[in-house]
This record gives sequence, C-alpha cells and structure tokens, in this order.
Amino acid sequence: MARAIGLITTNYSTKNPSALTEERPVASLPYLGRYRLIDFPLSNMVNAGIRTVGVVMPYNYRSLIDHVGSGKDWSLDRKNGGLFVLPGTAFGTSRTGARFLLRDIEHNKVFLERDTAPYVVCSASNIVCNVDYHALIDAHEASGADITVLCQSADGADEDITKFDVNDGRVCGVSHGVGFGDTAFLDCFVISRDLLLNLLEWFSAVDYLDLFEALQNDFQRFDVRPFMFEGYAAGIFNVRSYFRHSMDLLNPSIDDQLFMPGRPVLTKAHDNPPAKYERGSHVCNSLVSAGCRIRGAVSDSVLGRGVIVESGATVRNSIVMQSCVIKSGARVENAIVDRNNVIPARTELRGTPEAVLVKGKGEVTE
Amino acid sequence: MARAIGLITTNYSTKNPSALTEERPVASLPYLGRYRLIDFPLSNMVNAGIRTVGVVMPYNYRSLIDHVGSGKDWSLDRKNGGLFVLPGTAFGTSRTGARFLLRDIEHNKVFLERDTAPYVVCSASNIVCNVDYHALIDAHEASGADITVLCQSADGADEDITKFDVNDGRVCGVSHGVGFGDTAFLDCFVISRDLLLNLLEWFSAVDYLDLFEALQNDFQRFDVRPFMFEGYAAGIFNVRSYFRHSMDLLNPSIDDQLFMPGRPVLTKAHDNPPAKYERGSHVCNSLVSAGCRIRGAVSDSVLGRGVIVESGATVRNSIVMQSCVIKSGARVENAIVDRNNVIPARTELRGTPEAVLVKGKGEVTE
Amino acid sequence: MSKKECIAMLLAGGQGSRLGALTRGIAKPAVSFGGKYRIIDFALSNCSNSGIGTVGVLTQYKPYLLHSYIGTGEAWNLDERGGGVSILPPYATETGGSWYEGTADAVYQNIGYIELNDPEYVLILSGDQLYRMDYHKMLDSHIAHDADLTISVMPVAWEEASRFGIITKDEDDRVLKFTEKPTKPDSNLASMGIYIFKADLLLAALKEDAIDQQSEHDFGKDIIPKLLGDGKRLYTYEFNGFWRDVGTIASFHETSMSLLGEQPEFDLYSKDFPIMSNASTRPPHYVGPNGEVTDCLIANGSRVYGTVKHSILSIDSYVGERATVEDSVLLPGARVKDGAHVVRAILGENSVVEENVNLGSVDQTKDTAVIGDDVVVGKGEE
Amino acid sequence: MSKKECIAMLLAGGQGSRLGALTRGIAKPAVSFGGKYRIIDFALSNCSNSGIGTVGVLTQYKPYLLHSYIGTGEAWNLDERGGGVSILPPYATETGGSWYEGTADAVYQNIGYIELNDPEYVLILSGDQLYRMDYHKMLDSHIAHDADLTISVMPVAWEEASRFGIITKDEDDRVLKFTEKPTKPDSNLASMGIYIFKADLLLAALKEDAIDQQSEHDFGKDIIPKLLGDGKRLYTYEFNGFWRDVGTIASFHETSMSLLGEQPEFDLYSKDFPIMSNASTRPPHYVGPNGEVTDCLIANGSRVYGTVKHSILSIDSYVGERATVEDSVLLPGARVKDGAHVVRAILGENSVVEENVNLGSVDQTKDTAVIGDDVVVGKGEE
Repeated sequence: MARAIGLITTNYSTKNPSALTEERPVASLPYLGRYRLIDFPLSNMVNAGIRTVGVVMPYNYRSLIDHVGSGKDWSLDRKNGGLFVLPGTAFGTSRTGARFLLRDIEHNKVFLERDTAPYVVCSASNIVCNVDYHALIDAHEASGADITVLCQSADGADEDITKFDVNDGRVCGVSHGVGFGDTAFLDCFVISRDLLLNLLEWFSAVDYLDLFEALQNDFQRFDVRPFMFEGYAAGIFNVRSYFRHSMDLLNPSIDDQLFMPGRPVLTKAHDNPPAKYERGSHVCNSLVSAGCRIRGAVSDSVLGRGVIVESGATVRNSIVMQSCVIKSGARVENAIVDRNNVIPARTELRGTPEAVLVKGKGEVTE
Repeated sequence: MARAIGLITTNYSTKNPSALTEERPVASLPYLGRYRLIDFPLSNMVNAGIRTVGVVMPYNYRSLIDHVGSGKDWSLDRKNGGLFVLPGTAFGTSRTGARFLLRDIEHNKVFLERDTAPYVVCSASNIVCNVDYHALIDAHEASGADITVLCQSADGADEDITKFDVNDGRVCGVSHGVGFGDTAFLDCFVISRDLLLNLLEWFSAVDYLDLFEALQNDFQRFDVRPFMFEGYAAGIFNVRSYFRHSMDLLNPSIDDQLFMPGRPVLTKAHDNPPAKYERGSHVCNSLVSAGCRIRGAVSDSVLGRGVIVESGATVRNSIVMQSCVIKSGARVENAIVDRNNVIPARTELRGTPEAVLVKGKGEVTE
Repeated sequence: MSKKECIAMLLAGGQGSRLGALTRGIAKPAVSFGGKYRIIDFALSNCSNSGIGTVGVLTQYKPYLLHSYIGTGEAWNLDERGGGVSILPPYATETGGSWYEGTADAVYQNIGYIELNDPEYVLILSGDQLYRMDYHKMLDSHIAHDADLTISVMPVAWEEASRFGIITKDEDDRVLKFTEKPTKPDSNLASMGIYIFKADLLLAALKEDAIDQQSEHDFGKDIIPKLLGDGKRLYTYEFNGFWRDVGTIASFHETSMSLLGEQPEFDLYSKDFPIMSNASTRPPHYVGPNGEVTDCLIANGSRVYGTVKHSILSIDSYVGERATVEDSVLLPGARVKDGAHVVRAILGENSVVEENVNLGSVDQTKDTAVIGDDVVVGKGEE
Repeated sequence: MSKKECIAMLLAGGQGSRLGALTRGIAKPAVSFGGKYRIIDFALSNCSNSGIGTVGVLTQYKPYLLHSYIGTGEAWNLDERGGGVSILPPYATETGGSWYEGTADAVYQNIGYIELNDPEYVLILSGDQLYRMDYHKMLDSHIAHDADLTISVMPVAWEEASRFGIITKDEDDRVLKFTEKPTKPDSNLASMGIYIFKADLLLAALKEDAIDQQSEHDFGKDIIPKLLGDGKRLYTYEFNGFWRDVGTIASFHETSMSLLGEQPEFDLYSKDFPIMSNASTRPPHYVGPNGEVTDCLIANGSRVYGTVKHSILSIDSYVGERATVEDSVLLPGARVKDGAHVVRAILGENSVVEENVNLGSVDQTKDTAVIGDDVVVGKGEE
C-alpha cells in the first residue's frame, strides 16, 4: 500500500567531537530550542506519508530513545508499521565518515525484508532541511534511476560533505569535501527495496564500507542520479557549523523554509507554558522557546525550553539550551551552554565570534 | 502522585542456554502461544496502576524492543512517564545469576532520580506469575521494612531459584538453590526510591554484584522481609522448566490463576482471526492460539499464533510456536518447535518426555 | 493517495431493529461477528487497507459500546495526527439541535466536518455490511470516468433484484436509470449503498436536498434520482466479491455459517487485506480432554469440554462437559453448561444456557433461536 | 485511588453565548486562553493531576473543534485502556433522542456511562472554569465526612454573593442551607459548581428528578435543594485558591491579564501541578531586531517586530514593524500588521488588524474591543 518505508542512520561518530557530542549521538543534538536533529529526517518521512521508519541506533542510544520514545509524537506508534528501533553494530561507532554503513543495514535486513513497499528512503541525521520526499520519490520513479540522491549545489567549501561528480545527469564519482558550486550530497537517497537488498548481498564482503564508498567503482553499472534541492539545508558536523546554522535561523525567511504549514517539523511534546517576559526585559533578534522566563537582556541568541534569564543578566550571540539559569548580573557571550547549567550571579562566560565557547551539560537538578 | 514506578531487568544470560535463547533474552521467550515472558512483570505493574516503567535492556535487545515497542499495548505510550528503555551494561551479559545487577541499575540512576514516586517495584523477567503488586506495596508500607521481597514456599528443589533464610519474619541470609518448603525468591521486590538510590551509592565499589549478593552481610542493618505469594508461579530457567511450566497451563485451574478478569495479562496485539478447525480435526487437552488452522490431530500441546496443522499430521505433548507449519502426515512429539519452522510432510520430530527435543527458529518466509 | 484526497463518511447510526435481541443494548455496527470481530470492523478495515486515513463515523443510536470500541481508531491503524476516526454524533447549534432523519440528512448535518477536511472526494459507506473492498480502485475508476458520483454495484439473482436499488447502465458504465425496489427490474445490478462523490457536488446536492420539503433525505430515494435527473455524470463500479448486509437474524446466521468450511466465500485469513479489530487481550483457547471440535471457528479465551460442530465460538465462550453445540453462534462470553444441547441458535453476549437445557431445533422451517445478551435460559424456559 | 473509585463527568456543552464573537464557531470550553491553552485544559489537567483517569465529557454545542482537540485524551495523560476521556454527546434510544435540558439532565442521560464504569463516587465538573484543584483531597474530605454529596465552596466578596449559589454551613462543615442567588445572603460561601456524589445516591436522585415535571433538571436549582430537604448528608469542601468563570468578555479579559506580572495569582509555571494542553508543534517564537516586549506571555510560532506591552500573544501571533499592542489578547494566528495600534482588545483566532489601523480604547469605561475569529479589520472599520 505505502509507497516507501524510511531508514534513518545515526550510528557514526563525529570527526570533531566536542562537549556537545560526548554523551549523545549527533542525531539527538538539541537544535533551535525545542528540536533534536533527528526530528528533521523523521518529520520529512512522516510528512511524505511514510508510516514505517527504522532508526539504526548508535552505541550510546539512551538520549535518542528518550527522545523518539514510542514514536507517538510522529504518529509512529502504530499497530502495524510505525517506528522500529534497529540495533546498530559496534563497528559503526568507530567510523566517522560512513553515514550509510553497509554492515548496519545488513544487520537489520529483516526490517527491509518484512515490508512490501517498493521503495526505501534512507537518510542520515545531521543535515537539517525540510524536503518533500514525495517529489524525490516521484523524480526517482520518473527517471527510472537505480538510486536517486538528494543533493544541493554547495554554497561554499565544506570538507565534511560528500561530493558527487555528475556527468550528463548521472553520478560518475564520489569523494569527500565540496567546494562552491559542487554537487553536495545531503545524505539522503531513495532506492528500490529489492535493489537495496541485492546490494547488501553483493557487497557483503565489504560491509565495513559506506554504501557509496562501495559503489565507487560501479557508477557505470548503477544509474545513480542527483535530485537537486533548492531550499535551506544545513549540515551539522562540528561546533562551528552547529553554531553558524543555529544563528541562520534568526533570519525569518530561513525559518520559513524549515517551518511551513503543510510540512510541520514534529518533535517530542512537552507541557511548557508560553514564554514570560517580565517588566524590564529586553529581547531582540532572538528565538525564545516555551517556558522561558526573562527579566534580563537577550540579543542575537537562541534560548531552549525553560531557560531563566534573571534581571541584569545578559545573553548575547549565544545558544542557551533547555533548563539553564542565567543568574542575576551574569553575562553569556559567544557561547553554547548545554542543558541544565546554572551560570552563577555576576560571572561571565565569553567566547569570541571566531572561537565560540562550549559549556558541557550540567547536572540534573530537578 | 503515583505510588510506585517499575523497573524490569532483562540483562543476564541463562545458565543453560538452548536454541531457544540463542538469539533472544529470556525476557522475550514466547510463552503459551501468544505471550513473551516479559508480559507478566509488565502486566503486573500496569495492573497495579504503575505508569512509569523502566526496562533494562540486554545486549541483544532486538527481539525485546520489537515486542514491547512503543509500550502502547500496555498503555505505556504516555506523554509523561510510560515505558523507558534503559541501556544495560555490557557486563550484564556475562553474569548468569545476577538478576538485579547493581551496575545496570547504577547506569540508569537518572531514571530513578527523575521521578517523585516513593517506591520502586523491581522485577526480573523469568518468573511467570500474576501478582497484585498493590498488596505487595501495602505490606511493605505496613511493615515499615526497608525491602519487601516477593517469595513463595518452594514446592520442590530448584537450583536456579534464590533462597532466603528467614528468622522471625526477617531475612537473615541468602543463597542459591531451594529445596521443598524453603522461602523461594520470586525475583521481585519493593523498596523506597530513596533507599535504592542510597544503596547504589553505598555499594558503588561492588557494583559488579547482584543487589542481594551485596546485601549478604547487611541483613542486620537492613530490614528485609518476605511477602508470601500463594498463587501460581513458574520459574523459567532452562528448557526443562520451560517445557514443564508451559504444560502446567493445560490445567484450567492454573490458567485461572494467571488469567483473571481484573488483572489481564497484556501483550502485543496482532490481527489474527479466530482459530479454524476443519472437518476431520481432532484436538484434545490443548491450548490453541488465534490464527491456527487445524486439519490434523493435536493433543497435550500448546500451539502458537498462526500454526497450521495439515491433515494427517500429528502433534503430541509438544510446544509449537508461531507461524510453524506441520505438513501433511508429519509427526511432532515431545518437542519444542521454535517460530517459523516448516516440518515437511511425512517426517518425524520426536523427543522423549524426559528429553524434549528443541528445534531452533526457522527462516522468516512471509 | 494524498492524505485528504478522499475522506470517508461511515453511516453507523442504525438501530438494526430487525436483529431483535442482539441490538437491544447496542447499535447494529457494534454487534459481534465472526468470533472476534464487530460488524463495523469490516468497513473500518476496508478504509485502512484502501489508504483512506480520515473517516467520520456518524452515530446516533446507543453509542457507548461503539464509541469505546472505536476509541482512537488505533486498532485499524486509523489514529493519524490530523486525520483518523472521528465520531460524529448529532449536535446542537445556536438554533438548537436535530436528529439525523435520513442517510443524506446525517451527512448534511456534518458538512462542517467535510469542509474542515476539505477533500476532493467523499466516500459514503454503511457500517453494517460485510465485504472486503479496495475503495482506492473504486476511486481510480471514479477519476477515470471524471464522474460526479460513482455507485458501487453488484449483480444479484434476478428474483432478488426487487429488494434492491437497481441500476441500468450503458456499455461505458454510465448510469441510465436508477429504481428503488422495482417490481419489474430490467437489470440485476444492485446498488451496494457505497458512493464516491466529487466533494463540491455532494455539498451542493445535500444543501439543495435539505431545503426540499418533499425529500426523505435519503441517498437512494432522493439524492441519486435528483442528480440523474439533472444530467450529472453517474457511473457504476462493479464489485464481484462476497458482500452481505446482515440485517436480519436469518442473514446474520447464514452469513456466520458461510465463514466455515474448506473454501469459505469470505476468507478471514487473507494477509494482504487483513480484517482488523479492537480485540481484547485473552489467552489462547483450551480444548479439554473430552472436547470434540470440528468445522468451527474458536476465539481466544474460550473453553471447550463438550462437542462443537459447524459453529462459531466467540471470545470467552464456554461449552461444558457432555454439552453439544451445532450450527450455532456463541457471542462473546456465552456459556453452554454441562449436558446442554444447542442447535441452530445465536447466543447473545454473556448469555447462559443452563445445565441439560435443550435449545433450538434442527427443523429448517423454524426460525433460528436467539438468546439476548445477558439472558439466562433455565430448564423449562427453552 | 483505585482506578474506578471515582470518575468525573465534565459538563462541556455550554454555548457560552456571553462570550459573543469568541464562541460563534466553537463551544466555550474550546476557546483559546493563556497563550497556548484552551479553557477545558484546566479541568482536564486537574483530573489528570488528581489521579482521576476516567472522564466523561458531555458535549452538545458545535463540538468538532472540541472533539478533535480532546482526541484520545493523550495530551492530558488520559488515554488509559479501559478508562480515559469519553466524549458523551446526546444520543438516541428506541424511543428517540433528546437534547440535554439542564446540567442534571445531561448527566441523567448518561447514567449508562456511569453504570458501565461502576464507580463508588462521581465528580461533577464544569468545563469552563479556570482553577487548579486536587480533587483527590476533596474526595478524601467527602469520604472522611461519609457525605452523600460534597460541594466545593469558596468565600466571595459579600457584595458579589447574590450572584452565586450561597451555602450556610455548621461548624462541622455540614450544609444547613443552600440558596441560589439570594438577595440578602446570610453567608459568603459560594458553590463553585463542583460536586462529589456517592454514585448510587446520584443515580437515584437523577432518576427521581427526571420524572419530576416541575424540575428544571439543574443541580443547583433542583437536585441540591431536594437532597437537603430529604435530610441527606451534604458537606462543603472549602477552596481558597484562584478560581474564575470566564463567562463574559470582561471576565475573559480580566482573567487573561491576571496571568501577567511578577507574582500572578495563577502560576502557569508550577511543576507539581502542570496545566497540560494539546499544543500544536510550532517553532520557538522570534522577536525581531526592533521588537520590544515587556510584561507579556508569548507562545510558540509568534513573530514580534513591534512593541508589545502587558499582553498575551497566543500561538502563531504576529505583530508587525512599528505596530503596538497593549493590554490585549491575541488568540492563535491573530495578526496585527505594520503600524497598527491595538489596545484593550481581544483578537479572535486568525483575525487580522490591517496596517495602520487603530483598535480599542484605553478608556476603562468603554467595553473591551473584540474581533471575531477570521475577521479582518481594515481602515475605516475600527
């Protein structure tokens, strides 16, 4: 009945780990106050009518499973289909580049075998975008390609993004790192379920490779075509790109490309009241999440759920995550403050715009 | 608000592994046609109004998470609380006796810390019984004990069951193996949440031990009391006890002790039609699950969901699990046939009542 | 099918008075059927299996059991955010409330629900029929014909035709004539009461019908003849599978029995198009040492110590030692005690046939025996 | 509390006609409040936080939004198997259907639902009041008094007393006298319309009331005086927190404003007793470079480019550049365009105030301005 099932991979480590990714996979990194990165591929799938989604789990799966839970918030707590938690292989954690590790997919082959949908949409979880997968699948069907890869013309150099060489509409090579104007892979593709199962068999001897590494010498044999996406897409690979792409969203016209009426970004629901601004607060050019209480000054920043900014406190050009308290007179500038931190009164936490300071998770106090 | 939260452990290996437990933890062993062992502690908790349950996962968590899924079938897919998947430690898999490994609980301390309920009901998942945990908690509250352990007077020798020495209503010692009339531990206890957290701290140096091993020399210090359960309880530790306690249920008066109106045993829902008996079938003293189609002869047996017994086939004194097909003229006797097996026409699969034959899982064919 | 391409309006308000004792406490679509199902399972499963994720269920008569049974719709995979099953009972507005007067009126009163969902097509269904149909195929046919209204039809025996709404069509399947219960039918194609409308046309037709003082506000009697008269594009979609309206005790019994046998007309075991239900959690059923079961359907939770032939035992049925049950349907929780004999009977939910009682008759000229829900039949009351 | 010790019957049928434009399309309990809530959230959260897991919601007036908003009850943790929220609209029986005529009649018509759940106690609630109450404590008091009926009361200002049902009690809290809207009150204890009954007594009283031709079938006017006259054990349970019936535009505005300030009377931020809601998934709100916000509540999805003071901006509100909003409530989706000025106003859902329009007046003697849902206010229409 359904046209496609979904497969999301999360079982790989970041090349440049930071305090933010010490205890969590990139997929469960908080983003824009109330989201986690996995919300984007998951919502894209659900918005395209995909009702069976497998998530390949990382070794440290706690934060991820805490977040996706029963799948209820994505309407994926279903009697048939729904969200499938797929154990990742231990091997995945040691690979940094491989977003579609063959061994991880092979290990969960039964998930693919059990279904009857013709296509599989596969996505990693560190590229933020709101894409109509219907259009991707339509293009795949229309072209008759073996694999259709979601791509974008690179708007600058990025060594962490996969580049496809394209000749006459077909992919003829793959390598790491893009420059301006290159065909950048958005770590998402569609393939027929049967072909994916066949590929797993053919490549079983090299299952320690990423699917596209394995395909490297087979682009003559397999018709791989790019599908160019024009909207906003942000790859999150390190603290620098995390910060930059969070701040992107202080531009409402970029917000409009991520958050649109017909394709909502779904996430875990919480019962936070609206944000409360007390007399004397001063807030500008900022995104403020539900449950915040603000008496101080906030500018050019993103505040997570339930952040308290006391009177006389200042937050500038920073990301402050869920449940932090910025005490009276404290100053946070050019910083990323992970959850549950209390910044004591009259203290300062300052990085520079070039070298943003990162403060790791605080202790749970509630 | 809630009086207790629940904690279920599954992260330990069986002392006598068999084909049945090769790919799955004991907690997800199919039982009585449509259940898995974890259904019993999970249902006991839900029936006692417990709405927050953590399940410590084993290393090979696939079958378990496939079964419990979103927790929906136990009304545990909740906005607040609900089912929490707690990663077990790698260490747990190497321990066979330790049902309440301190390290596993310590590793998931935050689950205990986040809640506000006064008590925690802990249960392992290899003892089948339908217990009113309300009564257990009431007894715990009334006696003022530090820990109340669910026990039963042993009806015979069993080397796998934990024995408590009891003096004047208080536990004064613990050891492995029970004889007739001993106080046998049903691997379930209630404790205050605060005390459990304190114990984790005190015993942090010996966290490779089971909680009760660690308590061994502290029964003077801690008031541990047994709560005697009078109903049916079946410990599943090996093929022998698995077979025996499955066959117990061919006695309807024992069924009545496991399945009662007010305390249903909840399990994953499936859309199997009623069992169909064709002309010529002959079935006696057997439990038959939904979706079975029977043309042959079945006696003294338990059939799982969707088993097909063709005409002229015979099943005697056996357990046949989900989706098996017993082909025309085949004969199955004194055997346990795991899921998805096809027993070819006119073949035999025979053990003896003393040495039951076990046939491991077949290939998924659907 | 995009999410709101087509929504379904499922008419489940009927009392089903011809089912007598079986509908004393519950609406007809909530009546138990086939061992573990309720009648409405079939329509809801069809919607789910056809990819129609938004279903309005129009209820009116004694709805508690139906409401709690349907619940969130999760049992049929119909619990989508922004879609799923909505129960649509009568409601009040500033000018007061009114009860549903006919099938068209029921839908008319819920125009607000249709507008809220803003579909292109609306599928009108009845909640009390047993069949398996892929509505998506019917929709494809509707779209291919660019039809205003597509009516699902099936050929019936000529001698039965005067009981139905009969359609005469041309070779392109366009409806030429529609006659409710014709005395002299000129076709044997019967309307199944399953319609797909263009949504805007339906809304216009309902609004027009609502102010028509002469109208009985019924799809078959009023809406269809009117549209046909207006020259709208009405097409048929022919269905050739199993289809039953279990509107009477006799048809309920006969249809139940048709599930039995080697090659039943209606196959409950099809995996491609499963019939889903909101089943209670009960253990596998038990057949005792002296039990004898042949040519039966037996649901979970049942216990059989006696002899059961050519019968359906629903969830939690009980047949005692030396008891016999033949050609009968035991609804959930029905109990036939030791030594009792039941033949050609329907036993209501939680009814009891006391020890050694004889109930029913093999005589086919007599009516099927029916025992209402919760009724106890003792000695001397047979 | 065991699961079915106590169930709640929540009266949510009211049209709320005194809320004028705000209830044109929806029932009063569905009206948006406090930025992200709807009025019924408060009663449902109270039930959930009090451990009452079975709630029947009696609806009647324009129920679509209310039904879809309540959904499965999961937003309030009220989606238990065998319990949870049940929507109870009017329904028909063999003898036809009838609409709810008074509060008591509404419950009377759903006696079947109460009997189905078979509780010891029944809590009667109204779906249009704002307060935070642990009903379990009220139940404890009810049980401790071995009361037949416990009425929740609160002291009101003496000059207000004649607007309420006023209770005179003895020192043991037993009710001596109950007078609906007395001209000369001899007590200032007002009934809050929250009752706990012994279930069997309630059922008997409702059945007796139903056949009483003189009765208006109202709890306050009929049931309570009758029980008091019959010498039943009626007790009071005193509540001293924040409680409001937002029945009029003035009280809706005033109560909204009371959520603001340093120490508001009603604290939305209490973690022990959270107010839950079925919120839509929207991103954090954005305050633009020239935005100025002080003394406000702002919900997700909003965008503020202008100045907002002492106001509530609900989900997806918009305030344009150079626009000002003061002492106002913007309901979900309301838009105040560039350069517009809004003061002392309530803007309905998805309403629009066009550029440079001035709306409302600071003059307290004038009524609060109200713009209905979806209404666009252009230049010259202020």
